[in-house]
Amino acid sequence: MNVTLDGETVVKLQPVFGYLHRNHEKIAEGNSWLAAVPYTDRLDYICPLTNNWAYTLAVETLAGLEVPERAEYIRIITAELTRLQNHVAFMGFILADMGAWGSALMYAFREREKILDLFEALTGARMMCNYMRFGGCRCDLPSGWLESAGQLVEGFPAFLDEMEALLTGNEILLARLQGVAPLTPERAINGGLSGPILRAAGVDYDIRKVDNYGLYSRFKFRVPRGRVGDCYDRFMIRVLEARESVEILKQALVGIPDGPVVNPKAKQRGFRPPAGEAYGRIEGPKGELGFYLISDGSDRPYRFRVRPPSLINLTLLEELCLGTKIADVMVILGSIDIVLGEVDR
Amino acid sequence: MNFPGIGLLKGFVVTARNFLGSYVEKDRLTTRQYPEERPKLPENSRSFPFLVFDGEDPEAGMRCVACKICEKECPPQCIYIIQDRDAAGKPLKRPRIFDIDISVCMSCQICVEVCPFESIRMDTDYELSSFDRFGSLVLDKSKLLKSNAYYHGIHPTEASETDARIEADRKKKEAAAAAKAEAARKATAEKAAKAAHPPEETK
Amino acid sequence: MELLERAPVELKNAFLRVLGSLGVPEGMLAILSAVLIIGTVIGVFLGLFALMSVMERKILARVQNRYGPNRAGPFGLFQPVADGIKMLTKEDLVPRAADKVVHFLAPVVMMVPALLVLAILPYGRDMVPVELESGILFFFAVGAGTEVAIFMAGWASNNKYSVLGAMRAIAQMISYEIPLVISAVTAAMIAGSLSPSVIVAAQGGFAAGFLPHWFVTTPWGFTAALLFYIGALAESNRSPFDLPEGESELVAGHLTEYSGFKYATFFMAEYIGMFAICGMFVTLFLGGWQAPLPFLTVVPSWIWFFGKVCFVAFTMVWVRATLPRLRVDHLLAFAWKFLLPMSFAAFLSAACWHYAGRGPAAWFLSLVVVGIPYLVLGLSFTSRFSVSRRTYLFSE
Amino acid sequence: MICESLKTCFDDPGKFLGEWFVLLPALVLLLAAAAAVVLRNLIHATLCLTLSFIALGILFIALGAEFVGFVQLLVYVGAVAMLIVFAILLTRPERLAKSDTALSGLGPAGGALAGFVTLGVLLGFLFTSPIAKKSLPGPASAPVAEIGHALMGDYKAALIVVGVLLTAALVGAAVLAMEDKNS
Repeated sequence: MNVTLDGETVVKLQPVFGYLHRNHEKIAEGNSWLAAVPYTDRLDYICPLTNNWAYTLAVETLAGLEVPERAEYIRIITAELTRLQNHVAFMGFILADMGAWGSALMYAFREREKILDLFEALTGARMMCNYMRFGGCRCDLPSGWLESAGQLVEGFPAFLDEMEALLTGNEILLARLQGVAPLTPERAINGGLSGPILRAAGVDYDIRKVDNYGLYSRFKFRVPRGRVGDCYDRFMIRVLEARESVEILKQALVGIPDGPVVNPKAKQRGFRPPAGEAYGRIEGPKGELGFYLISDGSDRPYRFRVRPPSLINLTLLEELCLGTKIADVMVILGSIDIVLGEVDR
Repeated sequence: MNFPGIGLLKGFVVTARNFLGSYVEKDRLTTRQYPEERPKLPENSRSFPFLVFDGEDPEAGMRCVACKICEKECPPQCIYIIQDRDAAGKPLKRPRIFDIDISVCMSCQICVEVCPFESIRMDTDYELSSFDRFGSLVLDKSKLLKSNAYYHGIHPTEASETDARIEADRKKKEAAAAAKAEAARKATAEKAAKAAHPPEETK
Repeated sequence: MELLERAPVELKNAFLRVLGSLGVPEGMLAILSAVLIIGTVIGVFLGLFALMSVMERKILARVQNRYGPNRAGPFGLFQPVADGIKMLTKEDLVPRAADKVVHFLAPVVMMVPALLVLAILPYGRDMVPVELESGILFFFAVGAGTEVAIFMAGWASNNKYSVLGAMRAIAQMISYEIPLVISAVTAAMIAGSLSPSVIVAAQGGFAAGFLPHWFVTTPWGFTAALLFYIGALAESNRSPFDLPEGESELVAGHLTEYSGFKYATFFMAEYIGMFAICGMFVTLFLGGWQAPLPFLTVVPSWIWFFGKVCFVAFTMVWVRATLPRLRVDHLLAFAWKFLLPMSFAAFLSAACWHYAGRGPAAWFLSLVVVGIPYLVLGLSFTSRFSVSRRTYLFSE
Repeated sequence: MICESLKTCFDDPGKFLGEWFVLLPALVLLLAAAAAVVLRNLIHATLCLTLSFIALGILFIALGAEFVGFVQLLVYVGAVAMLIVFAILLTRPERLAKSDTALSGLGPAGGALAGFVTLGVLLGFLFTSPIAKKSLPGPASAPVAEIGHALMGDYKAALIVVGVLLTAALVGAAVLAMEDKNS
């Protein structure tokens, strides 16, 4: 980004992006519906499974496929695990931006590795999972997966306590984060923000509660909301959301039923949804991730549009950074938590 | 009790515990000394595709019939198949050339899903780096073909399921063939019987 | 063990006697002994620098649950050799528009105070390279040279990042020098003289059998030690105060345009400066070469000195592994609004402790005199952002 | 003469160094001060000025006044030099390369004249007045404690007056800086 400074304070800031533009949407319009699924992994490469889910959800609303219960449970478990590892990675990144030489980052990544091992055991790849299919998931849980996931979820609050002990009370961190770039609820809504940043500003809007997609209505969990909306609130909201995800995972891992993993009637290869359009959206770890699909009945999507939360949250960066110091620009960008794969597509 | 400096002290306690812990509890130390200790990959893990052949001889036991479905379905289009023709030019159910450019392949495993003949599977070998950018990164048929035994080695459960499915298909085909043969035999028997009777009716 | 205690000094005298017998004139012997002392001191500290550059990465790694360099040599101990070779073979770039002379001089001027300062530290019972009557003042007088060097480095590279980094570094060093000097003067006041060996002697002896008389055991001593430690961190541009090389913001601060051996010299100067200020911290507050327990005095004194210096260096790495970086205005506000008044409080409480007879009663009096300002200042400083005030609403 | 003084260097280095050592910093002082005046680049001039401060400090130490030498180093090199540098950086960073005070014309001639006049007066005083006749007192190594007692004893008033003066100056500077900000 081009930052114009007056001494230490920021006068003008203009993010420059587009360097990671891979023409994702045009490629998806050139390939079959199934071929687009592995590309969604590469959108927000920190949370591949939620990207898959958003795309398959959109296709299912387009074609009117219903998903068996076991598949819904697996989707919720994998999505909440993705949210956990994304928020944990966020805690590590924001500390690294502030110059903590990576100790918090390494603790975060030690836990994230355990979650990625679970993904590798289930889908075959740590990050490029390509696991969700139209009407369910590609393959069933391998034996022993549920037990190891249960162990991980059991040990996670202890890890979160360790991270909070290291970070939340830390006077330097308080000085660096509190009061930096506060955001009013109106400004957040007008800016089209979504996800933890919106909730940090005090707006109670979580798509899992609003749309009740998947079987989220079946699980009891709370949605944290901040009051001031500054960097510290954005940081704390993610910590509290990680704790809520652990609650959901505990309920889901216990309640998972048996049954088919994919809707038998759904055709994956040569899949031709009826002509029409659909917009499927989910509460991704970074915000509202939506797919707007138009199908003309052929085996290729006519129009494939992604609504990336990172790009839209990034538009507010300049306004947040005006008048702050250089060191704050790093922290503010870190607190918005963007992934360039999603910004540039 | 936010005594000034308590937060910092708590932070120091955490780092101290991790520092001493890394000498005591082994599970805290997550790094593996790679060349000496190889990571034990979970069974489902995948790297790049390979072709499976039954029996001993790779060419003969090859399952692939060059139907080119995987070539069409592959998102980055990195598979290249040319069907084999016998001397008279009649297409055979075998690929003469089957190349996969693993520098393009993103190991997304869609080819495995769409292959109706269970002939392409995902390998787990990840040490494929080479000095030559073009030649050795395009795996031709000879490099891709691996025995079913190897496949059982790397993905035991998936391999046994595939064999079970193939067994079931073969049995179904045999039953169908037997039924067809039996029906054909009954038809010829009736024709023969009809051939024996008609001489009386025409007298 | 007495032999081991006197080993370094005896070795030198024996060597000189041998040379004397070979007919070397008396005057030359004196110069030679000075050269010998200088050689050993610099050799020891360069060895410590090499060891520290590896140990820092290994300790940081262990804090972060990984191994740290263990490929070059056993346990990675040849890593400094590898780093040295890399630094030497790297091309030494000088920007075209840079101020060639000043660009070349900066590392030299940076190195000079770092080495000069080693002269006055008391390494052993009577092993002080230069017995100066106002050693502490010499330490800070020469230490001021690093600011000039940092400015020269920042200015000569003719690059806006390095000028910004240099300005930040100088502002930081100047504002942290005052609490540093006042906390050092507190210890000197109690010991009654500015010479380091007298200060270490004042910390000898044991109260009630096993409690050493170190200044750090007294409340004012502990606060002065803490302030000196924070000042030391800021002086050597380390961890929470490593603003000048804030990687995420300014590329490498005043070191941006340096590469090859000049960068290695800066790196060396920083580490030797860190060891020197650790040595001063040990001399002033941890009782220099005094043994912690009566029966441990059998262990030679210089082992105690270097043991403590390594421990203090370890804590500096520990701090570096834990704390995020401070922002510039927090850094300066912290120095002027918190450290300065606290150092006056420590100074006052030392005086109270002295005039109240240095007994246990005095101990509590000085605790009160130092504790109250700490609580008042601390709470006012952190009252702006207290964790408990931040409540979060939860909706079902 | 040279070989004779070299001989003393081997016999009694202390005395030898004592004699020559005093001249070395004085020489460096003069050269650095001259360079500070002559150089066109402001930053180079400031650095030479700092060098002359250091040389003055060493001169004090060489003459045995350790305390004053160290204080000189600490105050001038540590603070005053930095003050000058900051002043230059903050006021005119852009036209820095060439200082616009041209040295041609009457400038150098006037300067040299003034220099020689003061030199003449000093030398005249040195050779004529009775005070200078006395032999140069040996290096008075006043221990720091004595200086401390003197400062706190006889010169208490002076110390406090200087303190007040400095704080007044500091407050004035702060007020000036403050006003500058909100205008």
